[in-house]
Amino acid sequence: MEPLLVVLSGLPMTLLITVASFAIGAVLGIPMALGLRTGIAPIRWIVRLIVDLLRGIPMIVWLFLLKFGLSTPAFRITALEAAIVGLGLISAGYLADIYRGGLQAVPKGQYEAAAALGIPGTVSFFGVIVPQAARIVSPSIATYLIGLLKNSSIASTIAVAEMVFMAQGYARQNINSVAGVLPYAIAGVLYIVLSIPVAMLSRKLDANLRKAVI
Amino acid sequence: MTTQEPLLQFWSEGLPGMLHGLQVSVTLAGVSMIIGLPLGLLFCMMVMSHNRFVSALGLVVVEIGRGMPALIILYLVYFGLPTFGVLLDSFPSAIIALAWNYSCYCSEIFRAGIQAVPNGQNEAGDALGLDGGTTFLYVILPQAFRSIIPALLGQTILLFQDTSLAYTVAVPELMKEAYTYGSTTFQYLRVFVLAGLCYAVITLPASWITRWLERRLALSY
Amino acid sequence: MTLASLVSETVSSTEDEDHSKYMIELGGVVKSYNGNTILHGVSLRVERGEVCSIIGPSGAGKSTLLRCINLLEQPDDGNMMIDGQFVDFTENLTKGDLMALRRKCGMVFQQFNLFPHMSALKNVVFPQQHVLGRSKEEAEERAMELLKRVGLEDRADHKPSQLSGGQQQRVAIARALALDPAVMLFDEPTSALDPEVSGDVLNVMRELAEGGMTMCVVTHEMSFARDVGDHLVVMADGAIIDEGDPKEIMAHPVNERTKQFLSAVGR
Amino acid sequence: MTLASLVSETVSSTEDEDHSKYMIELGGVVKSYNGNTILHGVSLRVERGEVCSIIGPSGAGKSTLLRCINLLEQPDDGNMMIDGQFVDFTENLTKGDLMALRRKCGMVFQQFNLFPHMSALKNVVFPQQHVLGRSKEEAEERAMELLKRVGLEDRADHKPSQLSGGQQQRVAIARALALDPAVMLFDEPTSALDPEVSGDVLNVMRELAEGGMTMCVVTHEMSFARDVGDHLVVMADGAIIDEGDPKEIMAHPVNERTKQFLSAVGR
Amino acid sequence: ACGSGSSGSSSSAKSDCTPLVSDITTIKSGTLTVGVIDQPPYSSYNGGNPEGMDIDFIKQIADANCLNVEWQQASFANAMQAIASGQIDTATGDINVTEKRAQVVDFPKSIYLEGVGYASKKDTDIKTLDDIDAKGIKTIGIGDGYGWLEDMKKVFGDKVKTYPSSVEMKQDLEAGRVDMIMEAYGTAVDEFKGNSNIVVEYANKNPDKRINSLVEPPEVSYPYTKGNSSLGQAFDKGIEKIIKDDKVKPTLKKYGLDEGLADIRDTQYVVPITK
Ligand SMILES: Nc1ncnc2c1ncn2[C@@H]1O[C@H](COP(=O)(O)OP(=O)(O)OP(=O)(O)O)[C@@H](O)[C@H]1O
Ligand SMILES: Nc1ncnc2c1ncn2[C@@H]1O[C@H](COP(=O)(O)OP(=O)(O)OP(=O)(O)O)[C@@H](O)[C@H]1O
Ligand SMILES: [Mg+2]
Ligand SMILES: [Mg+2]
Repeated sequence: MEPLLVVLSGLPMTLLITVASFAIGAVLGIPMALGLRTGIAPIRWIVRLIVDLLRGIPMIVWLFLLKFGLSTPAFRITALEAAIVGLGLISAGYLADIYRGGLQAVPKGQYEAAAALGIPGTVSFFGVIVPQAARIVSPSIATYLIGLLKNSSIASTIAVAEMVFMAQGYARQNINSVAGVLPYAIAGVLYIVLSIPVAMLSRKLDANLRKAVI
Repeated sequence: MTTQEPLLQFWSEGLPGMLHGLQVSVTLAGVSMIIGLPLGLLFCMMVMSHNRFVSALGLVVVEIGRGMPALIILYLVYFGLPTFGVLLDSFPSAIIALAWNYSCYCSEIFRAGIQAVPNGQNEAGDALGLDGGTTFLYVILPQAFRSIIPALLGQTILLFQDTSLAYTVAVPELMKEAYTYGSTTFQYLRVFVLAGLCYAVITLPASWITRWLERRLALSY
Repeated sequence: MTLASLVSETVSSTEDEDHSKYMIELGGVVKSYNGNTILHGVSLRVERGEVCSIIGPSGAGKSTLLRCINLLEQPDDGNMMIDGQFVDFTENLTKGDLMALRRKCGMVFQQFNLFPHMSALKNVVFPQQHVLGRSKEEAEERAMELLKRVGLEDRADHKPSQLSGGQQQRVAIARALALDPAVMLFDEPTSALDPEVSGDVLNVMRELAEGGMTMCVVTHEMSFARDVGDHLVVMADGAIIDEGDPKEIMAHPVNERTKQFLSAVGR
Repeated sequence: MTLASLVSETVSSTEDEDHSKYMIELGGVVKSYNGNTILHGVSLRVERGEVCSIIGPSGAGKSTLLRCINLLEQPDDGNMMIDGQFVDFTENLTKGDLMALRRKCGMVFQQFNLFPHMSALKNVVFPQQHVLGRSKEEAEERAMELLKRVGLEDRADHKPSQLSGGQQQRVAIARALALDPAVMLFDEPTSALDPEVSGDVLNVMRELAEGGMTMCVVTHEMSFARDVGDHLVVMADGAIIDEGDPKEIMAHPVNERTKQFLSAVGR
Repeated sequence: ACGSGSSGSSSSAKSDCTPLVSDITTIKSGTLTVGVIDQPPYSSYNGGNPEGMDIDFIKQIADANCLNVEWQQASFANAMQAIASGQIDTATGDINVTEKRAQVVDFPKSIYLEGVGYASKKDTDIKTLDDIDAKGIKTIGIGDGYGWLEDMKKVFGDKVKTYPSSVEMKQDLEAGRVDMIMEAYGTAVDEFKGNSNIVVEYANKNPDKRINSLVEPPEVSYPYTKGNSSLGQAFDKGIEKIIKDDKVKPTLKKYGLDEGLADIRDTQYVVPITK
């Protein structure tokens, strides 16, 4: 019972990191996705490089970089902030690519139909293309959210008191006994349990949206 | 009082150690991949098996492997197994954890790739009187590889990045070397920027190749 | 000698003629894609109230010609007079001009291209609101009127995915009509449909023609071209190779390639 | 009274007849998908050397019937005699029986279903090697002979993606023929094709019919059914509603629904 | 990161008290903000009631300068950064004076020497570096950031395994993944207090020329923000007073450490950058 309670005490922090960094990524991903699709080549290349760097450098490196590397008298960053900002930026990179794929997956005929009807560019983008792209990408976004939930565990390495950190603290006091393993197993099961509702939602969206679009 | 060294000089002092770490990271990823790929194919075949018990077993193994964070799996192997009398060193522990995690993702990639081949191909094989195995081996699998290969490459890039987690169990890989260098110099910003670049040197070209391959394979036939 | 060769190369040079008779006049339209010339200077006149059918083998450039007329593609050379408005394709169009020109044409695609996330009614209402600035009530009234005309007033609330192909295409026609175009362009409107449901779409088009709408129809439906069309255009390899009265050309094709094409499609 | 009602419900009960006359005899074939009955006890006889055209509205069960004949679907009830071999669908088939039965039928799909990663030649060679155990040389010789017959000997090295739809369908026909089937099944072989290229495929099928091949063809091509077919079957709602001589049925349809369908497809 | 604490101000908080140095600049006026690294017995945060040898010394230095003390939990990795960037005034926890660190922060006078300890299983019982080869040791655990790490790596190469925290290192010694560890002597004594299976040996007793930290043990002090000379003076004067009052040895003894660690050199020994 005790190890379960200890691990659960980290749950709010796990959820906070996941939700907050997802929110950052979801918003920041939009301009980046537009950057990835712009006709202005230099901007596209730069955004591409940024996205690739965000995705290509391990999460733990980003977190250490933010936590230990970025501190000036004017700019102080706590472990929690570093975790949220770091995971948020990385999410933005991944989500930007997901958004871009969605915009690309809207059939060309939709762009053409809107143009042929003479619907102005912004109206057709937000009224016609984006709603369809949103439906196309929502399963991928749900999958990414599940991944993000699991990745929030890496925040334990910079001492954010989320589930794995709590599990670690308890396990260290009970080395060489079952109580030294149990918290990890409990945390692992909790991650699986937590991802089930999102996965179910995603599957439902997937089935429904496939019906709605095309 | 001494002043800060120029950046490039600072980096060049730390670089040999970091490159050594990078070598360990690459080895770790490589070995995990060599173990994980066939294991993933095995899991995939279990999951897709018509035998319900085998399929359920495969599903449990894969869903646990994908459902838990890699870090947890690593801790379970490193700190957990000794409780049950299995004492593994850092490196093999990291390999077991990473390879299992990787193989579960690969299993799903294989499955998705196979299912993406239009059903008409299976039907054509059936209608021609080809037996199931022949159709799978010569008709379905070659087509499935078209979508599987880029996805596998992408997953392998993630595997390479996940080797940084082995830092927590004291495997002397790149992240560990960076941290060590950081704790002797206390210039974390410079150190982790260099570490990030070391990772990027591998992951950036790899992801470019993946994208290129994806486009090329999509165009082929 | 075909009619095509009688049409002068540019619209503007024939100043003595009465242009108001024509809804569309194309002069020497050239279109290339990365160095491949797809249209080799096509000239064509479509009278007001006329139904012009365009036929020809795959890759002839029929779709491209249609897309040039409503400027989904910008031709590389040539000019066009459409409903009294002149365009020189060698000059850059302002966005306003482009919009004004496009508004003259209603386009119906082979793949319908309805907006899948909007109901049938919304598909017809949405463009009216944003292109013509109509109020919601006004747009809905007009939409229902048109859906009734295409026989789908009871399907107004359905999403495209809940409609059959034939029904979707009829909604697409209503959507285009709602913007009160001067001319309707159809690009193989029935070739994605099963033959039994094609009939409904062709009937709607027939009624439209009888109502006096000017129409350009790329089609493989020879019976439609013959029975409804006033004017038949045969294209091959990016040029008009034959042109004239549909019944006459189909009954007694003179041009060798026209003959060949007509026998290939089996009529 | 239609012919269908004259055919007895099971093949085996009519022991006095000469079965060798028939290539296919279906008796009371029933097929359901999750509780929905798609075929309601269909009985049908196809004579050796006969071309049997199957028409009917979408969803009638035409494809399902064809797929039951070559056992891509296992019917829930009924029986079948095909080329002298009897199957009772209520019994479980051994894998060997299944293979033997399938080998009697060559199947051509609407979507061609060529193997995209193999050249045209390889598509025709590969099944011969694995189904009939032919040597590579033997299989290639036969393949080239067939590709020649469908007019594609110069396309042998092309991948399917480098061929037009009509060419792909002809390769698919060659691939099926290469296994020396007793009967060829076609499921709307031209409806994914442009009308001009349909002609080539239909010509190949016509030659095949003239050569004496037994064929079952689900089609929307009324002219093919009329001119080439010996036997017309009209299906609706999972049953045969009309059957007989194609020319007669098309010229003077008696059955109300047949009439309706024929007028809908416009002929 | 250079320059004095920007938000600092000078004052003396305790009214009837004469500071050794007046007008000391600190982050928070009249208060010394100290980062406490968990490194018993040198210092441990202990939920806001810090204890340890360094804590005792810091309290004496603050008292002598009429300063209040505010404690903050800190880790080795971010303490230096926090001082350099003026977030805290100083930090405790067996912090060695090294040339590399001196690039980022300043150090006052040293106060005691750091001892090195070997910890190993009882049946191995490492007493000197020569035992490592003699007893067939395969892996030596050393924590990141210790002064002897680089020398040990040079001598023993891949036998050396580094750890980001001493908790894992201790765990691995007990589990048997490493054969011995080289830890700050005091820490090792503290860590294995109740463990009869592990023996801890004071390494500086048998200095080995190959490892500089054994010959010239690093000196310990309290880093402060670069250029904050008033605070530096306050530290210097405070440390001088502690030494003069002969308080170092008793404190070392109180925490179970060797009294010899009080013998700092005349001029501060700064661990040089290893080339
Ligand atoms: N966006 C494009 N880029 C390059 N080539 C194109 C493009 N659009 C069309 N083409 C080429 O232009 C030629 C004419 O195409 P078009 O679609 O106008 O023919 P079509 O007569 O409509 O044929 P179909 O009956 O198959 O629709 C074709 O060879 C086609 O490959
Ligand atoms: N695998 C399946 N699962 C469930 N229902 C099916 C399946 N295959 C076919 N059906 C249903 O069976 C009915 C008959 O289908 P079938 O494809 O045989 O019709 P068809 O006559 O070939 O029509 P079409 O002309 O559109 O090809 C349809 O209502 C279809 O939805
Ligand atoms: Mg076209
Ligand atoms: Mg069908």
